[in-house]
Amino acid sequence: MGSYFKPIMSPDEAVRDIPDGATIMIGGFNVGGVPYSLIEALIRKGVKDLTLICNDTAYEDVGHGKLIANGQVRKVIASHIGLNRITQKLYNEGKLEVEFVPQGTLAERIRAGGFGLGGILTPTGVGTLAEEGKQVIEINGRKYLLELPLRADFALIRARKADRVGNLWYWGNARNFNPLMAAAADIVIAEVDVVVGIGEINPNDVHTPGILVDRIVVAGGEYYAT
Amino acid sequence: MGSYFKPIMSPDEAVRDIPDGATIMIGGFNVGGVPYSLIEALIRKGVKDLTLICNDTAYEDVGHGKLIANGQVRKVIASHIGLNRITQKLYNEGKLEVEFVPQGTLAERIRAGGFGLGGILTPTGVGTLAEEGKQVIEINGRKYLLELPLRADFALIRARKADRVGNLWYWGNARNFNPLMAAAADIVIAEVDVVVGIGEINPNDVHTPGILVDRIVVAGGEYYAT
Amino acid sequence: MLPEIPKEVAEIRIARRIAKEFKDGDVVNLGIGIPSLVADYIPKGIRVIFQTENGMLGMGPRAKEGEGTIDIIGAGGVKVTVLPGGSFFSSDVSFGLIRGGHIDVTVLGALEVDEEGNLANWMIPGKLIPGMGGAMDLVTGAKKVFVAMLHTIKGKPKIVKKCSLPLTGRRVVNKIFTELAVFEITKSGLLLTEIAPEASVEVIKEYTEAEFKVREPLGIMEV
Amino acid sequence: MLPEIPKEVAEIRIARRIAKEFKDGDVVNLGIGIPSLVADYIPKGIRVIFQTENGMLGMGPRAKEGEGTIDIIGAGGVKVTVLPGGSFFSSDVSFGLIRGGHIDVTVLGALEVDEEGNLANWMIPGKLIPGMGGAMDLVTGAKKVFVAMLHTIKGKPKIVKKCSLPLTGRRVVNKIFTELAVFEITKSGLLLTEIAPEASVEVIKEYTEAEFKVREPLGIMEV
Repeated sequence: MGSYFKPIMSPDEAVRDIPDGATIMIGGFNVGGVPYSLIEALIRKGVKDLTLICNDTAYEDVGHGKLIANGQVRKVIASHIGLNRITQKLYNEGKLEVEFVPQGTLAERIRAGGFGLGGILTPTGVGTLAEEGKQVIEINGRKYLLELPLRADFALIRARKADRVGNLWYWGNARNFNPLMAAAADIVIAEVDVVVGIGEINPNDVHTPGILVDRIVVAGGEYYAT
Repeated sequence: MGSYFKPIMSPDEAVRDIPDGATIMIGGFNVGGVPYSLIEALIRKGVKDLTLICNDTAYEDVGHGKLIANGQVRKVIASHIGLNRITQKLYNEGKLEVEFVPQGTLAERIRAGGFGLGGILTPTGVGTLAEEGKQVIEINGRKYLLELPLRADFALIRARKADRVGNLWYWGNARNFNPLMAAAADIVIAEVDVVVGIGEINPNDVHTPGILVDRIVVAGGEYYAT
Repeated sequence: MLPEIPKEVAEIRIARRIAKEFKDGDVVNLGIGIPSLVADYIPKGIRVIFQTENGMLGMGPRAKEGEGTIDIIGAGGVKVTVLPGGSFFSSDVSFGLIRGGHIDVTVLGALEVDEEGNLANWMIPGKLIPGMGGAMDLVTGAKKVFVAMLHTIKGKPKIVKKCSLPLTGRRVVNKIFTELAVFEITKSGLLLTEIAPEASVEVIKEYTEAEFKVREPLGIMEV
Repeated sequence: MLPEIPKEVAEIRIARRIAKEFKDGDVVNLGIGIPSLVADYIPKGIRVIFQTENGMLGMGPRAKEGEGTIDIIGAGGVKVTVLPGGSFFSSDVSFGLIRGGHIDVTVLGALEVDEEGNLANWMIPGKLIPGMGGAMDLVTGAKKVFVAMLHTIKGKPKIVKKCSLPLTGRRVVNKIFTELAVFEITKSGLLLTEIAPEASVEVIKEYTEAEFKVREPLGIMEV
């Protein structure tokens, strides 16, 4: 990834090269594990026509839900949009494209994208609308959907701790999609609460190896007040 | 898995119900992460016609390599057998069936078996002998092998620590295949160095959730002298 | 005539009844709505391990007012606690556990369930399309799928001959729990196994569109 | 005539030459044999992160005699150390990193390499079938594949027109390093980029079965 130590940047500096039309993975499930400071920087930057890959679209006034409310997003690939009224509204009006992916399938597709698999076969969604447009493969009499990898230009993720070589450690179920996205994007920007010394994260308990991380941003406290 | 607290057994007690002809996953890579005490119990028990799923067959006088030298094994599914001269000899003489699987593919096949996937597509092995007998699927002009899940009747794995609900924590790269196998067998027996109190393994750093583990065995020190 | 049972009473009755299904050590995933109430009624002495699909085993009670963190939440977004022996993991592991058959029971709400055990609970075309979230994985992978729902909606049966809404899963439901009845879905169709004290087989027939057989002897739900 | 270079000198020369290829922060996986020597010759100021396929990043030097543990070993089974900033993970993650293009360079030995960049290094039919281990994944997934090997075996070329042994991977090799020469595999075939001071292009031609072009100006290997 170019350098042994990872640069620590401000949120604005870290997202500066994200262009209009970029595909961005954003970590999180509901309010947990969302890189709030990086999203605020994207809003300040006003970048447009984004494709978001994320579990859900949070709420219209929370996290990456605000990017949608702000009209910066062209397409969303997610498992759930039900809590963000504006996502639902724009989708119903045909102003936002939404690709629904079952949550477990979304996790596997991102993992496949990051880990060099050409796809995975899942029984999830067989015989439902999730089957539409997909190859069905039968193995030993059971049907599976062939699901293809997902990758992004950028991944914005959130962890509790980083060290200077980019190793990450997550806390609670804020971990969710973040470690998967860390492997599946060209540029990975990790927002963390604290940067610790090298060796302070036990090598047995590193959740994301530093070689996957390109930039580190220390979270602004105000976004975590709730 | 039937009970909230997991029973702590002797090695002999833990393997008592493993029948002749069973398919067994055994954790480890070379000398690391091998459940030595459980293997010694299998040797004492004299169970026969086993199918082993393991990364390699260790050495003829070390770990599960001894099961092969002892004539207890009918078939091996592994990525490497080169360090165990008896595996190689029996294989060349047609007395032992060996299915070679690239190591990364072996890991994914076991993970697929444990995690309910019908298979995975990998670019590994395309255009080589590893392609034989497999479905080749082309996606966006690149070829992939469809690799099918592996499961076993029993998994014998090794960790550093367990707690009484079966949570496991591994040390070093002795982790290797052990966490994958923990999900992919009907009965999972974990050999550990120490059983700690519930809560002593940080919930953020549990490497294998206890719900996957059926029996706990405390390792006999003599097998770890090297 | 449909017995009048206040909604809150009905919901608690369903949750309490389902809570009796578990045995010690069961791993259970609860959906939002009525299913989420089940956790409050687990009988003493039974230790159920609750999983949340966002990556936790050993979910404990809600965090106290003013405590808790957004980094430990239930699937509905509520701040919760983790019990000793619990663990956190990423979404691929969480759904690996779900799809891989390592979850004993999932309890889910429903818009419709039918005779074959088909379940519809994720969208109403042209009206409400929240997305399937983790529901399709849960119904596919959990060892048992329990539906927890009110018997009718605006007086109309929710247990139908054939689901009209887009399915969450085909032939996936094992049991249905309402405030009026408990059904099992068997190979030969729907089987009524218990009825509420206020109900009769005739009333259940009136408010259940699907055909069903009646177990002999028929149980009476404890309420 | 093949220049006489003692095996040990040849091996160290190859390792030292390859070690100059890396830049700060590169993630490198070393195979057993000559490749494993590369770690000893990394230039000062360049921090290379070594991965072992059994689940470690940040592999350090061998453990001292009498120290170390079988729980931290290199891919060849030798007890090693972990450097600060290193990490351990399971085999699916390890090969996910490999297959997913997160490893910058893998250095592997070879039985044969050919003009197209095909590599054979895992079996000799009827004679030696150790298995492919992680080699097929490494050649498929690493961003660059370097071959480190002696130029000939018993005087016979190992760089051939077409591999005769079963392949480890097709069109996967980027560079070949021997004690006599460095080749790049380009779209238009093999390109000789450096030769050892003892060698000449004629000697390389004599002991290389494959066709190759010669870069102008041709480099001289530092030895």
